Amino acid sequence: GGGTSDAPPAARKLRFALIPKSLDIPVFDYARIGGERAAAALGVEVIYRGPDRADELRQKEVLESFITQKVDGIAISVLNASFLTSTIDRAVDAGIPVVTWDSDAPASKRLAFYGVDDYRSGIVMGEETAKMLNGKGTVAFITSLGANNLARRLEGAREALAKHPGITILETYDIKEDSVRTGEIIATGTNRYPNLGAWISVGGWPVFSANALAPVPPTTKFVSFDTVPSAITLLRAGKVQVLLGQKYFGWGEEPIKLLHGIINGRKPTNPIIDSGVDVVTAATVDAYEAAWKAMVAGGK
Amino acid sequence: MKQLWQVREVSTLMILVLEVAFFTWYLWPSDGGHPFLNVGNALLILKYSSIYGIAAIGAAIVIITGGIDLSSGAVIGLTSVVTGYFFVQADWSLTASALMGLMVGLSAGLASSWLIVGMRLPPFIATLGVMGIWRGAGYIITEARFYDLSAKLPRNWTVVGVSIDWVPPLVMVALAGTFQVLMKRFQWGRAIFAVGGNETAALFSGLRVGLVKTTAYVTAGLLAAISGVVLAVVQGQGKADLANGYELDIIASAVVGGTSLTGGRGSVAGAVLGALIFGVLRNALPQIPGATFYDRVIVGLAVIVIVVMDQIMVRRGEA
Amino acid sequence: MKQLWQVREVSTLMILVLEVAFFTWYLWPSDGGHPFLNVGNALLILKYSSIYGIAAIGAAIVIITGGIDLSSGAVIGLTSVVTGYFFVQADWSLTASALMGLMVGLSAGLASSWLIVGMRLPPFIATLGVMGIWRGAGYIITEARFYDLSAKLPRNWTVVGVSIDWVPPLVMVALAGTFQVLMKRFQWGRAIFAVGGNETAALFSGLRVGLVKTTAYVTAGLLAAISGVVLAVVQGQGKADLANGYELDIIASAVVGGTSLTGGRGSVAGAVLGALIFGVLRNALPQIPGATFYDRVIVGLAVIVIVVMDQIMVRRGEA
Amino acid sequence: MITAGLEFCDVAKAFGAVQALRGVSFTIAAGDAHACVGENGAGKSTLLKILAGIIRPDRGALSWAGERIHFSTPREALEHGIGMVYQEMLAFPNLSVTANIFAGREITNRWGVLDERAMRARTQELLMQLHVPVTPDTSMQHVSTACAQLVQVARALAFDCRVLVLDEPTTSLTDAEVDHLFGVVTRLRQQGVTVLFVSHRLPEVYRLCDRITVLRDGQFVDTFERATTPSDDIVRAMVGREPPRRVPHSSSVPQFPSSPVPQFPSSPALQVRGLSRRPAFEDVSFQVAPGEIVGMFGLVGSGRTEILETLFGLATPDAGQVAVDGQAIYVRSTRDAARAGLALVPENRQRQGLFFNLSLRHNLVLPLAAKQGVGLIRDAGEETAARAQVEALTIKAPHLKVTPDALSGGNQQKIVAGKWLATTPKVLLLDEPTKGVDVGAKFEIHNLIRHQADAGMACLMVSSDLPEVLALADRILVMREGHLRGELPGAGATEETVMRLATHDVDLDRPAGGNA
Ligand SMILES: Nc1ncnc2c1ncn2[C@@H]1O[C@H](COP(=O)(O)OP(=O)(O)OP(=O)(O)O)[C@@H](O)[C@H]1O
Ligand SMILES: Nc1ncnc2c1ncn2[C@@H]1O[C@H](COP(=O)(O)OP(=O)(O)OP(=O)(O)O)[C@@H](O)[C@H]1O
Ligand SMILES: [Mg+2]
Ligand SMILES: [Mg+2]
Repeated sequence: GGGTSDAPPAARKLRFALIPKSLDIPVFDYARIGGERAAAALGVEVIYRGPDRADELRQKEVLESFITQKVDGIAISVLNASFLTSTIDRAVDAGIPVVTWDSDAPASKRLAFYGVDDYRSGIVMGEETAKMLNGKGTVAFITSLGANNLARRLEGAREALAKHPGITILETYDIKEDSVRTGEIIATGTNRYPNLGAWISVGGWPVFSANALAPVPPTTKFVSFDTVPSAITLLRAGKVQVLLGQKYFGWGEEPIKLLHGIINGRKPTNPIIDSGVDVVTAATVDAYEAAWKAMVAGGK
Repeated sequence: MKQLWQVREVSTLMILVLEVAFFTWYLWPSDGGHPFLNVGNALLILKYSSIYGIAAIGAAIVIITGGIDLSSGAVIGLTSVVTGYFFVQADWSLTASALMGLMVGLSAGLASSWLIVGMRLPPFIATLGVMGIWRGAGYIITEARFYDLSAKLPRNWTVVGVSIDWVPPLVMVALAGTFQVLMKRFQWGRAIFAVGGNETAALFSGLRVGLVKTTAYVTAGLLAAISGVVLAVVQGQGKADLANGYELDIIASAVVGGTSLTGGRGSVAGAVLGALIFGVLRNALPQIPGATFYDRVIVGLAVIVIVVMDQIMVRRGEA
Repeated sequence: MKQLWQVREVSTLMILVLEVAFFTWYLWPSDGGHPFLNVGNALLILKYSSIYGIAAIGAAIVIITGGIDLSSGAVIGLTSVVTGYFFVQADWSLTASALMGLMVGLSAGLASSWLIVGMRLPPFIATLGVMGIWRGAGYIITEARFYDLSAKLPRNWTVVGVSIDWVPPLVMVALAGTFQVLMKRFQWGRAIFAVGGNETAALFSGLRVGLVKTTAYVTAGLLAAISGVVLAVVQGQGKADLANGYELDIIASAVVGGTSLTGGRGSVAGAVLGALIFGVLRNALPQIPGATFYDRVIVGLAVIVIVVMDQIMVRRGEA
Repeated sequence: MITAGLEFCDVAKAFGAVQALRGVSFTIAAGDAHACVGENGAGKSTLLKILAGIIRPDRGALSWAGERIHFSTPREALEHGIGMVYQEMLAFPNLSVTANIFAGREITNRWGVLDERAMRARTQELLMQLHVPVTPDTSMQHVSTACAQLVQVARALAFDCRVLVLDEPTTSLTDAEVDHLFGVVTRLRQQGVTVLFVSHRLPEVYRLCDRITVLRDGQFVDTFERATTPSDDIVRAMVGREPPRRVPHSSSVPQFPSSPVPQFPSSPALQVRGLSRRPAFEDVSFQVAPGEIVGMFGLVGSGRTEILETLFGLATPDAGQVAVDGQAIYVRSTRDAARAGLALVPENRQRQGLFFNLSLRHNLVLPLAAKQGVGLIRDAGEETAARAQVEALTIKAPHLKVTPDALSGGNQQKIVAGKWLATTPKVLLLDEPTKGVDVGAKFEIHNLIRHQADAGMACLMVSSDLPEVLALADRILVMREGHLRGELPGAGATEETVMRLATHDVDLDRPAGGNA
């Protein structure tokens, strides 16, 4: 199947679907904003839709619904790659260009991927942690069972830590997609392991407010995903040492630009477009914050 | 003979027709093909609705006995896992794996009914506990990973000439028809209604109330397992968190389809229609630009409006 | 006088004590301080349980009238959002923002009861619909983002000399005490029990059945909103998806605490004890190394075992 | 000598501390019609439920024709030919009359498919035999209490049985319906069916049965031959002492000389003009003065319950005015009615009268508390009030904390009558207030009603028990097919004059409204 289609009639606006993993994850809303900015700039329409919670079946339903609607292009953050591969292929075969962002479906016929591999982000988390612990100490993970991207990050982090025999992984806590439970788990875990070396949270749940991290003693390091403003504040307060951020606005912007380009016959030379991951530490926080402010202001 | 108007399922069907008519009008395209009203989309709605619809048949039966089954979502998830395990990990044939999946449903039904009939637990709490157990079992088996069945399944697969996509809707319709007849024209169905209408009277009438309830929960378990097999096979995935939270959607389908939560009243055909009503909403709402964050509100309102409309129709029918 | 054994709450309390004793034994440390049995951990359990416990008081009241409230989780979530909105976005005082949060509970209660009493919808379906609406409203307000209250809240905050951490448990205990008295010693409580026991007879007795139900749902809404305010403060966050799915845990707390889902029987003090039973599980299970994949199964089993034990104790008490 | 048919041998059963049966032994001859009588709570229903396999006895045995029988489920009893009509109304409100009758034992064709036609035909036949004015397809929820009682009987008759057990099947029926029922039962007897009949209406017992077994406090007292035993002896055996001086239904003249010939004030307490609610009743006008007891009689389905329920705000009338104390009232809810000074003692105690989750004490004081709108509950006050009621009505209960399901049917009925009597309304509407109540307690309830009336309360009493109406009413209204057919002074009325108005065989002073 070809990735291009005939140029559409000028009268009609192009309609692109932007599908996140779930509507209830805060960082995806930046992707929406990014996508809408790009759409406004390009004069296309973007429909931001996804499952209301991270439910891969519902995501597939939304994806298929966009295929039958014959939108002009689809940009999707794939909840479960193997689950969506054949559906993505079907879309591409039907002449609807698909690009992935944030989370890829590498085996599919998608035309491009924008983002970082979750596995690689995990490795970065593991390495940063090992560095902070000087290669020895104890680590507890926070994750939510069921989500593939989280599983991939976890895998990467474990792999990275496995290279350091001095580091013991004590626990992997399942917070069941519940940020209230995150606070409870961190408090309980701290109670249980007062001398814990580091926490690694493969999702952003702990850094959305200061409260969850309140019980963590200064001797315990904290590494978390997501670089939202509240997380930056925590990092400045010394509650968090390392934050991993992705190109939240770019998640929306780039795929829409890519789709627009593809429709107009500009296929990306390399399908994997590495967005790079932002590693925010005390050293880089000022620069990151300045960049973030610029991004937020960006389209307004 | 009853007026057509008074047949319970007709008012649900009317609502479905109204809903389809509304979206057809609302989404009428300025040019080109209709994005909602086309065969492909209809198939899509049917395919996804059947996952809910098949289980909703069982939910309706259980609710008619005066009970409730909160474990259906977890059974669907675990069935997909077990089917996946045998198909992918143990490399069994699809049929054998699917049968193992159905065993999950059978065991789930037996476990729930043992708690409810044998231990006299309230169905809500028994099936809530059981739900946690099945969901947890899925995680334990998969260790939070998943089985990818699609690799081993044929591409562009057809069963006796029809695309695999048509199989779930056809299974749903066949099951709905079968159970509609069983519920209306056979002693078993009559017993289900009697137990739900007045359990003491049923007992005093010599009905084996415990047995009747057991069959209801086992049927519900098996039907949820069929949903799970359909999910695993058609979607090619066995994963513990699949169908998480679907139990409420499934129960809502049965209720919107005219099944009364106080027991004794309801219809399996109605439950399937109820599942389709929600299926159309899930399909059509994403087609409305800018409504992203309004989905839940609209679905919530729809539930209320539909049940209110339905009540008005039924009351008018009675008067 | 009743035997102590026969007081409904005592058997729930016994289970809680047994549970604490079990984990104290099981988690006995080989060295150093006990990880489970210490004041800090007890406070932790109390603090998080109060989010469920406060709402469970309302759930018990509604269930005693013969109804059910599936919207409590959504009300908690929306309350946190509204409180967060006024506190962070509109920069109001915490008290004023919390009062706006309570308005959510009031409106939710009024809406549910209007549907149930006025439109005669079954409570399950009415509150299921309403749940979607409130949850959706939270997403619309926040656009799936959240309000960070923690930045504006004082650090090491004390209220009349006690750490803020003690406030939620104290609120829970105070509310449980108040409602226990209202339910047992006031005509209002008697009316709640009467309506749940036999609605027709209540009508014949000249009770304002509709009003009684309305007060029950409004109380439940307000209590869920208090939970929501507590959550917003404890969590330091106002977010639409907070407390997602908690309605089932809240109902389970009430049921484990001896409230019968068929209506007419139950206790608000029991509901709070039920919430503590789950709170201990949520706290202790993660302390058992390697239990991650098993905790759903354990919680599910616990629900069943507790209710079975409870039934046995009650039956023995009666004999 | 009695030929051994059904034999109870030392049957005992205790519910917790309550000894319901203390070793009962007696024999019922095969083919006999045998009555079992006793005061409320004597253990009759318990005995019958043991026979039906619902309750397991603590000790003792049953035998049929010398052979031990033991049923552990109702199903086994049914399969052995024990047909039972339970005292509690046990219907499936969600099913049709036909489905109710055949529940659990449906007729099917050889594919197992329900044979609706055959069942409907059989139902039609049974309903005709018993003269029940409903169709086989009617949903049970729309069937009135009395008709529902007959449907229960039809259920037992629908299948061949060797023993037909009837536990107070006539409490809502008038003599006319009882006649049809007894006709059917007599025909069954001729076919060799053994009948075990429980009733508090001694005349019925005398009409139907050859032998009468008396139970008292769970003990067998004696079995009497009908032919040689006057009813006073039975009553004496039941209560274990001299019977109350005046048994209301032993005579048909008004019983209460204490109440003088009423001098009613000009303004009636309850005035009803042109009240209609089609098709239940039409154009009904009457009034009740303070201190007056008006009896309302009519056959089953004549619309009496509907009138009371409409007056009490449970249904909206099509037309008509109602005034209380000369003040027009418009009741839209039971609350309105209660505030206007009305109270209703409902017909169906299980469904409308009792809270099975509340204690006896709470049950007894609830309507009064609801009326007074008290906030805080005062235990001591309630305890005293409830205890007084229990004594006045001779409610047999171990203590005030029991729930009503632990009480016998008659004692449950006493609670229902007592709780509304205690509210001292301006107008008391009573629907079958003494159904299933034993002779002594009935006397007490009548006394209470009379006492309240003397204190100025207006009473409108619906009863299918004609002797009761004759005994208690100052005035009798007779209903037929939804129309008020006449009014008789209580003093002069006899069973004949009332029945003639209530049934068809009389010249009409007005053209018939309803269709037959
Ligand atoms: N389920 C029960 N639990 C506790 N006590 C019971 C129960 N059923 C009956 N009893 C008690 O057993 C005794 C006998 O009751 P039973 O119903 O047999 O009386 P009865 O002779 O049928 O009276 P009635 O004429 O009022 O129907 C009563 O004292 C009653 O309170
Ligand atoms: N809920 C109902 N819906 C429809 N019809 C009803 C309903 N209740 C009663 N009826 C019908 O109304 C008529 C009057 O019934 P009602 O119960 O008032 O009679 P009644 O004189 O009190 O007799 P009884 O109480 O002895 O049955 C009957 O024909 C009955 O079938
Ligand atoms: Mg009895
Ligand atoms: Mg009547």
